[in-house]
Amino acid sequence: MPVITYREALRQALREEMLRDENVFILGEDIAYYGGSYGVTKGFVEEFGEKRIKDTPISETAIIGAATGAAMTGLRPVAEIMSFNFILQAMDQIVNHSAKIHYMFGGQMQVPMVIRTPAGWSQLSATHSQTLEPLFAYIPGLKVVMPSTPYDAKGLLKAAIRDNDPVLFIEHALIYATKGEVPEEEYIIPIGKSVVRRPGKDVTIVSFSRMALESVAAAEELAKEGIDCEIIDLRSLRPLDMGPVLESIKKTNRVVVAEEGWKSHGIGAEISARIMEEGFDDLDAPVKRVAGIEIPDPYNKHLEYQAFPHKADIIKAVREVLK
Amino acid sequence: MPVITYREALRQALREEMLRDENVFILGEDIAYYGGSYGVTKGFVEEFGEKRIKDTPISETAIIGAATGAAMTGLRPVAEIMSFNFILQAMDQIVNHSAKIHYMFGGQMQVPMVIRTPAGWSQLSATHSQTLEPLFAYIPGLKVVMPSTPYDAKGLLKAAIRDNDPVLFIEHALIYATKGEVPEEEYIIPIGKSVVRRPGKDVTIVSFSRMALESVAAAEELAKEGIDCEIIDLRSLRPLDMGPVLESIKKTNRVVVAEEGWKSHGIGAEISARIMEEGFDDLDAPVKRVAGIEIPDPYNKHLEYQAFPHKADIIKAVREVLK
Amino acid sequence: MVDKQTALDWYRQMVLIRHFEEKCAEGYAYAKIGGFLHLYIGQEAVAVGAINALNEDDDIVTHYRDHGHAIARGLDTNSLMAELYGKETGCSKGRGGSMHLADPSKHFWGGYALVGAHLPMAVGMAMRHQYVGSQQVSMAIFGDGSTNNGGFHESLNMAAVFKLPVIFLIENNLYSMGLAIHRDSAIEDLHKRAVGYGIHGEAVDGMDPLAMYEATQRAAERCRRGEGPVLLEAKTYRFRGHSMADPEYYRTKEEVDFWRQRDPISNWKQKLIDEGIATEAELAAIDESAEREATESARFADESPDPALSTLCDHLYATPVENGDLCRQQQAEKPDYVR
Amino acid sequence: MVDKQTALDWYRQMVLIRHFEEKCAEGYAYAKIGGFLHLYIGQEAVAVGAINALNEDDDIVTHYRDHGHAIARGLDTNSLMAELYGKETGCSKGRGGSMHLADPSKHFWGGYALVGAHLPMAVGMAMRHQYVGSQQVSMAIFGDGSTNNGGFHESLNMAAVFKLPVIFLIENNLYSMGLAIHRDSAIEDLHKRAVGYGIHGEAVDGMDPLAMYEATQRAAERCRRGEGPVLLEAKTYRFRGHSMADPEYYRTKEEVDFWRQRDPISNWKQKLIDEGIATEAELAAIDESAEREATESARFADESPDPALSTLCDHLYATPVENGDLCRQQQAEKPDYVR
Ligand SMILES: Cc1ncc(C[n+]2csc(CCOP(=O)(O)OP(=O)(O)O)c2C)c(N)n1
Ligand SMILES: Cc1ncc(C[n+]2csc(CCOP(=O)(O)OP(=O)(O)O)c2C)c(N)n1
Ligand SMILES: [Mg+2]
Ligand SMILES: [Mg+2]
Repeated sequence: MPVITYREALRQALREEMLRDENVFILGEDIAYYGGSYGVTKGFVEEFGEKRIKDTPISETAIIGAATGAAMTGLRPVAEIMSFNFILQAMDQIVNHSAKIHYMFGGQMQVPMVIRTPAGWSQLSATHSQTLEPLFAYIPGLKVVMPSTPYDAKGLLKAAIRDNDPVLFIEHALIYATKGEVPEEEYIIPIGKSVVRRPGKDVTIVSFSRMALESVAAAEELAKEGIDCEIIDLRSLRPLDMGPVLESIKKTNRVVVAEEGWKSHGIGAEISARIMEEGFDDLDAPVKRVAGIEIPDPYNKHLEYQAFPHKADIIKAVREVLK
Repeated sequence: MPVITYREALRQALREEMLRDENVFILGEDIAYYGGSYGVTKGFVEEFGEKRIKDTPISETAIIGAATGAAMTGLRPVAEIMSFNFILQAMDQIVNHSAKIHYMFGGQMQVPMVIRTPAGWSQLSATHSQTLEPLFAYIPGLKVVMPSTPYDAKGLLKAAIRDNDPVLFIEHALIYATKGEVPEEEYIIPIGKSVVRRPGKDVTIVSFSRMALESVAAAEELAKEGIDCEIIDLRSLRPLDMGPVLESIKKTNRVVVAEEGWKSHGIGAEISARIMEEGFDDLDAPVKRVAGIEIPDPYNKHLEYQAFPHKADIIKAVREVLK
Repeated sequence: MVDKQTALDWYRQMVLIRHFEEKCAEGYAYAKIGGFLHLYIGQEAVAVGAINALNEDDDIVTHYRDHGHAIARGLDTNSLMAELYGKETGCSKGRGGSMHLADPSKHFWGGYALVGAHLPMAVGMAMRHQYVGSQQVSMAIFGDGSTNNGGFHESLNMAAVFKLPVIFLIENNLYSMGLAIHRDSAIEDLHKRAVGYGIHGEAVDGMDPLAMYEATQRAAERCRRGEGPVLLEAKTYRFRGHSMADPEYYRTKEEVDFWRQRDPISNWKQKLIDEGIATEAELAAIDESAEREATESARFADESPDPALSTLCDHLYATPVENGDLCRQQQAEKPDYVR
Repeated sequence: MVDKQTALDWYRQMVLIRHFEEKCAEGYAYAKIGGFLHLYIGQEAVAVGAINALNEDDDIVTHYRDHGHAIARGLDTNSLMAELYGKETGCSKGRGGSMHLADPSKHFWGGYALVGAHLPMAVGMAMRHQYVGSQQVSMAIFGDGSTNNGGFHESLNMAAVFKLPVIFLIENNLYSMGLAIHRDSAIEDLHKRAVGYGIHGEAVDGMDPLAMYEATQRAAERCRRGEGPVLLEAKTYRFRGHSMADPEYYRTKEEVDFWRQRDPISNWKQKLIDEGIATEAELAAIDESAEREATESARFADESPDPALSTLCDHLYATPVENGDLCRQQQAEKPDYVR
């Protein structure tokens, strides 16, 4: 099977969907001739033209609102928000509009749109380094996915584009260059399905996005000491598929949840609360959360590195839940 | 002690602080001659003049941004956002600016501002009925309070106005007319302190805002069957004071968390996760969450009533955790 | 002047809106209608003139003060009143209420309740028209106060950059809730904001359906010719409060009376009579029939069933989700109680 | 023309900015500076002319392309370079980096990285000036692309409604990242957007410090007279890419060369010589000393200490919290590791 980068997997998904369905188009800031600030749409304007690859003004509200309107009337827009952090300027559009329209009008209209955006950090300072997925995972009417591998990125992006609801598709700047196997044949990964990333029997690690990769690295290191981790990659945050997590706990009885965002009110809180409700009797130890330290991201690289969680934090947490 | 409404308690707090400190001023939509859409600032413009009671255009971004700038340069603005739901248009200002400035510039500047806003619902439809506090409780740098009684409303609003950080002060439209004792002497309630609203020994109910009142009503009914509930009112959501909750559980060993917002990724998730981490051994049953059904709020009053949680939901949950 | 049939039809639409609104006020007083209710009384000529100038397949998105627009677009008054009553027979199945009337089959994409926030949708719809090479235009309708919101600016700029066929129609009724226009808008002739986007802007007498009709037609033609968006400003007035809760402390009776002299309905009526287009009797018959229709819509709404509680979770997702759609599960856990 | 001392001081400031920026590029190449780095080269006359026209206690808020503004406002280059290096001796203690330079004691309230988002802060600062009855003005500096963001519109309208003393200064460098102005702004003469707010708008030659100085002085006077905000548009050009990551595919070498002919520094130098205000030697000495200062700032930054890890949680809240400040607790739980 070909091995390609996460970025390339996204490019393939976008390109194949654009070739398949002429109603799919992309809009966003500097996505055409600049190729997108992380290069995901490089070369697209040359292939598809300005009609389907639309550079927009720096107007996040209008970008999302226009995508909503275009989606309602029959197109399938893929809006790129240049950095996850900028999405806050379009929050009202997403939460009060894209996510509400189908229900609020009694099912009369559909809003088949995708919002692609990169999370991530690396000395970008406090306002350019946030992992804001909990703000969206809270919102009924929205679907939220956050893949960690090239395979998932491609399959889920295709699913998102074909989905008839608004889907927030969160990428991660620090993993665009990571590689993985992606088949040449077409495939789709359904939204709302967690996956067992690595089977194991001693402890369950629940994670997603970059932290799922850190979890795999942690598991490899722990394996050397004879600790066998099962890793569940959530992939979708809304809807949230707890099935594989609850299955896993039956076997391991111990859980670490690893995410990059701030701990309080993060995704880990929901996972822990669900395990509390649905897997309490399976637990031999309390669920432990690995997450970011609760401060605005500092620019200095040493402070920043400490503020975010890494493989080592997962390893420490696993050892602790096994105590 | 005088018995006054929640609305009147807010009015007293605002008025007293304006009389105490000439740097305190209020800005917002239709807060002057209209008196605010829930009448909280009625008569203020007549007393304090247009300089200190500023009607603004419908520009939520500019309202919060201007408050931030005024706060940085020495004033103490109290910005009113007419409905909690409209705050989404100012999300970037709050999250990326008000909440970040103190840390991001290494402590050089302070942002002593308050954002007052009413949550609530009653046939206002999907975009005017949300309880969005989890979106803000997630944000380091921000303080978030959500009082349930006139006494707390007054004491916390005064604390918020005197605080040197941005404080989101969330009121609730459905409890403006509720009454309670408020002393004539000045008092302040520190931000970040939960309170035991009702002592009890059988089960702990953790709640805040309107649901804390529903919890009290539920407890009274349950008392008739001999079930003795201890109610913890969180009052502040960030910082979150888990002390009284963890204390209470040592005694009751059973917990219900009641909130009005959607269940997944709600405040209850964090409470449950914290209890998991810090009170696991005290639990005789899993923590149970009472929360809103995860849909956009429907206009029809019967559907809406079912979508939100009430006293009866708390009673049912208490009975279940006691099983 | 338009032909007789058109002139009478506009009259019919205007009086139908007026009667409908009065029925709404009644329904609100009897607590049949809940939440926020914003009446269109006084502004009828704007909707009727502007919307009749569009083709049936031109798209409309509007604000919460949307009854008049829905009626002018030809939505069935029964389904509208039923929506306000929160009934399953309502156009939005009782989920949306007064502020969220819609019928996509009539290219009426809904009323929205966040100020300024629906303008970008009209831009997106026009993007679609341009994309598929159609001659349709889209129209966003909103108030004067909304022009001070960031969404207004981003939408006009984006539409102008792409030369999209959008008509931005301001209903300048001189107030944004309790704020007189000079207290929240830096300029009062709002169509002049067009300069900032290099597009055509124009003020229109919003109390005259014919003026509205003609201006809108010209605007639509510009759009269809590919000349980009147009900003129309209808100068109008609302005779009632902002919403039912409004005590109207902020304006004088004299001011209201002044504008009532300019009532679009009585003036149009007078014009039709003066110009010999219709007789008093003809118009009275139309008026009566409109009143009957409004009354009937209230009866229909009242007798219609509420949505079944079992439908609470319907319409959440268009593409159903296999796992994790918690709504039904959560509903199943609700205690039994009567409200 | 200004007096000799002023003329030379402007020259000094412009060359200091230029040398500082070149040192930044070097620091970035050696990975001493991380994250985004946006150089001001080419635009020096805007900052120097505009900021020198203000009083010391007039407030400034600016965007992420903020080095030039900080230097023109007189912030110490050591503390600036140290900030870019992420050091404890940086003006923002290494927490902010290149995009977040600040020194409130100099009324320099910081660089901000969300497009359009700092404009409302300038409005709030002017609100404060009006509130306390001071003669201070506030100035917001931002790019052409930012004028298409909703925050721009809301800020100008609000400032105009309250007649606040704000100078909105557009640095129109013709590009917003890779987008040429006509591709994202509906009009190219952005000062004309003033019409929409009934305020004064004016274009200025942003390659000439004197023109900038005079226009800004006039604007400040208007503000101080209580006539409300002013929109200034400096026509300028950035000689380097948007940020260090920019391959600049979107513009031609010819275009860049054309603008380099208009280099604000060499033109100012020529003017001073031509008008007999300064000699080549005098200017060379200034240039050299500025270069030394820039070099010294890099040395200072390099030798300065990183913030101690133990300070990670400092500056989170200005009013400390008793319970629930989880930062220190979370930090204590971190594993020991070297990066
Ligand atoms: C973003 C947002 N802010 C505030 C409101 C509350 N609000 C509803 S209508 C209104 C006044 C709008 O005035 P205008 O646009 O002139 O329309 P009109 O009601 O006069 O038709 C306000 C402030 C809102 N719905 N949305
Ligand atoms: C809200 C928001 N959207 C997008 C960006 C990404 N971004 C940073 S700078 C920039 C271009 C800004 O251009 P302009 O305002 O002309 O300033 P210049 O960089 O030319 O000085 C963009 C799109 C951002 N920082 N904030
Ligand atoms: Mg109005
Ligand atoms: Mg620019």
